[in-house]
Amino acid sequence: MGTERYLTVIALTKYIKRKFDKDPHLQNVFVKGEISNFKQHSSGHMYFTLKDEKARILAVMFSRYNQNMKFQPENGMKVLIKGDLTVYEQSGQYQIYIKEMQPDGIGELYLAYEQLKEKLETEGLFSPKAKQDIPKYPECVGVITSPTGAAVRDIITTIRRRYPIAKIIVYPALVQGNQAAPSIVNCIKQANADGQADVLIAGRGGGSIEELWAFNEEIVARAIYKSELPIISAVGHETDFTIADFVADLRAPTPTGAAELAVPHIDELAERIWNRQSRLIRTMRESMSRQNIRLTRIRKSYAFRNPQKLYEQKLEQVDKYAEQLKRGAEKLFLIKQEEQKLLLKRLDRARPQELLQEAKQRYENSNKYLTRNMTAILHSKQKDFKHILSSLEAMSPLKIMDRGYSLVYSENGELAKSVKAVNVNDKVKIQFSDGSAECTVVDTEGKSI
Amino acid sequence: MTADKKVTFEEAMEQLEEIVEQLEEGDVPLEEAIDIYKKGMELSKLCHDKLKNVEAQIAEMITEDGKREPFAIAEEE
Amino acid sequence: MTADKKVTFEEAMEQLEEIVEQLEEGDVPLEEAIDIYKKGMELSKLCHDKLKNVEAQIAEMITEDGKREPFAIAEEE
Amino acid sequence: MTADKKVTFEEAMEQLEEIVEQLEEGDVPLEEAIDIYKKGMELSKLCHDKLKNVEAQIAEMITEDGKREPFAIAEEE
Amino acid sequence: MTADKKVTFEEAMEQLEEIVEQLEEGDVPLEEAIDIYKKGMELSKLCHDKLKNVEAQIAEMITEDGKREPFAIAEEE
Amino acid sequence: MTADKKVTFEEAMEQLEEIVEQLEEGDVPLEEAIDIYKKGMELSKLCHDKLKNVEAQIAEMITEDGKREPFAIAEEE
Amino acid sequence: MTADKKVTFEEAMEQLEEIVEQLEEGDVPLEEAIDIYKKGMELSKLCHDKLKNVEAQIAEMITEDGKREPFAIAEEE
Repeated sequence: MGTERYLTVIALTKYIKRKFDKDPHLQNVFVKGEISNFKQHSSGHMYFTLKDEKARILAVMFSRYNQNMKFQPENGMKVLIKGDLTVYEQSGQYQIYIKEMQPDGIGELYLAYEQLKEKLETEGLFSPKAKQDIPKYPECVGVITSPTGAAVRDIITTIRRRYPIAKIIVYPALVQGNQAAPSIVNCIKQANADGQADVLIAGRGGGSIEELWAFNEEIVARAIYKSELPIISAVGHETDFTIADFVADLRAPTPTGAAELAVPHIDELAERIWNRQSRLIRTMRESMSRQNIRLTRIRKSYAFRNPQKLYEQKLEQVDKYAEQLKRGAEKLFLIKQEEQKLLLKRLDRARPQELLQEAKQRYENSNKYLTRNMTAILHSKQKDFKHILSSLEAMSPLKIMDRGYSLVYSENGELAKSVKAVNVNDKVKIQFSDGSAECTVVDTEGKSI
Repeated sequence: MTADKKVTFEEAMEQLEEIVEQLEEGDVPLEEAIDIYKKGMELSKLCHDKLKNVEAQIAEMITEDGKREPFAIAEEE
Repeated sequence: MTADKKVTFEEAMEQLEEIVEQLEEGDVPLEEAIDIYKKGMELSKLCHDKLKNVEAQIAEMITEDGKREPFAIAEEE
Repeated sequence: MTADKKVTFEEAMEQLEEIVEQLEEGDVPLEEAIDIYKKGMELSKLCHDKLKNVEAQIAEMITEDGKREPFAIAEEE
Repeated sequence: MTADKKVTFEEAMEQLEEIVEQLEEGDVPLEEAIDIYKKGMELSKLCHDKLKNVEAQIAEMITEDGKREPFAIAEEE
Repeated sequence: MTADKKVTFEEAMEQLEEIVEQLEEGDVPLEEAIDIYKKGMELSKLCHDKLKNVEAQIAEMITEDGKREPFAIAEEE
Repeated sequence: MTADKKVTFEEAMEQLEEIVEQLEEGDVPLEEAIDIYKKGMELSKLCHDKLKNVEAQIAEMITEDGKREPFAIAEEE
């Protein structure tokens, strides 16, 4: 148990708020009543109580919604309101949040207008997607309006002035009264059936809301929507907004404005064509000039103007090589020649003449000493011989006899050293130093000692 | 050129605009450019002729029963 | 040369620019260089002729266009 | 020599340079040197002829090019 | 001597140098020296003849080369 | 004597010099000495002849060498 | 005396010397001395002849040598 079953105030309040918000009948509610307790906050938001004799409800209109309002609300003013109901949680009060507010008085017409607008908008008739493009250069403009009004005059004059080549077809329509709406619808259908016009202008001059009312009729709106030809609406003055304006492919503020929107100005157009043409020519000339400059630059480029450069340097190089080749060959030849000469010189110098001289010298030496040495030996031997010979001669026993001695040799040739060695009648030989004599012994006599 | 006759003024103008823009963007090859240029010049001439050659039109009114009648502005108004 | 006729002006110009660059870089083999140079001369002539041709076409059209009379209607007003 | 005709200028020049270097370095046998030198002379002549040929071609092209008329547009500017 | 004809200049020079060195070193027997020297003289003559031959060929080629016409364009500049 | 022909000049000279030395030493028996001397004289003649021969060859070579023509190129410089 | 022929000059000289020494010693009977002396005289003759002989040979060889022609080159220098 405990307190779980008890709701918090906020929970309860949120629950209630959700109930309000979900209920379709409490959204886009149309309410009428009288303003009291009106206050406008400095932020622009409006706060007041909407009441009638029997009830009251708190109302809020935020500045976002009220800033384009054509009237200023005040206490006691009766107003028509469109808005959503919801709960303001902090005070637990339900309030109506106003989106649109009109002073009450037009009454049913205005309500009908709003309701139709709402309906058609929901159906998507105002959607930008449903809008057709207005042809830029219409050949034929269909005008749906009163043939007698100022509007038709303004439109035709304007078109004539701006774009005289466009054909104008007027589809005369009733633009006010009960028959106006079907008449306009008829014209739209007729124009579509014709198929001549490229664009339609549907509208009328200014007037009261009742006078303009045909353009708020559903059949007109649907006819405009259905039209295969694009339609420019031109109803009343700039401030007048009709359903037709919403559903038309283009809204013009005035009939003159519609004509200006429907056709271009022919001079401007011609100017435009001239302009495009001259741009074409200029662009083409510029492009040509650019290409020409580019080509000229290329043709004047160094490489193109001086094709000789392609080979001149090479030519120089060939000549250089040829020269080097010649010099190289000559140099090589000279080197070889020099080498050969040098060798030849060395060979000359190495000629074995010196060797020959040396050999000769050597030979001469030996040759000289050969005989000299031989002669020396001979002389030495001769000398030795002479020496010995004189020694021999000095020792000659024959020299004793020089003093008067003689030698006596017996008959047998022996030296007779004693008288006993000889007998009488022996033939003896007496040797003198300088010769000999043959003698016969006559007598012998021994020596008495 | 005969084919071009069926081109509406609007189409011709649009093509002309496209061509001018194309050329002005500048990266169109020369041969193509001269073709485009020619086409552009033709279109320009075509548009120009269309503006020039049409006589001023008289406004017509088609009555409820489908009859056509010239429409004169009520000058008196 | 006949094959080159199908080369567009831009292709020819691009080739020509490449050739100039090649030649200006300078280290192109001799035989190749002379071929390149010839090719360059041909391309140069080709581009020149194409430009002359285009120029003539433009000139012709401008002359034609120049004769165009002003708007009659515009003057009436 | 006929085989050499297919040698490019640059190849011939390279061969010539090698020969020159060989000769300048000096360590070439004498009998070989004369052959190398002959070869070098032939190469030099070949290169020379190729250059003459190129020169003639260029001269011809320049003459032809000289006859070409200048641009009208270029002069207008 | 006929066999020597196939000897290259450099080979002959090398042999000659060897001979010269041998002779310069000096300890060659006399008769051998005279034979070597004779050989040296022959080699020297061979080298000399080879050089004369090459000289003649170079001279001839240079003369031929001299006849070559100079470049026309190169002179113009 | 024919066998001696194969003796080189140097060998002959060495023998001769030995002989001279032998004789110089002096204590050679007379008969031996005269034999040696004779041998020496023979060797001396051999050497003499060899020298004459060499001398003649050299003389001839010098004469031949003198006839050799000089180089043209070398003189140009 | 024939046997003596084979005696060399030096042997003969030695014998001679011995004979001189013998004689110098003095105690040789005169008769013997005379014999020895006689022997010495014979030997002396032998030596003398040998010397003469050698001298003659030398003289002959010198004469021969003298006929030999002198060196040409040697004189030139």
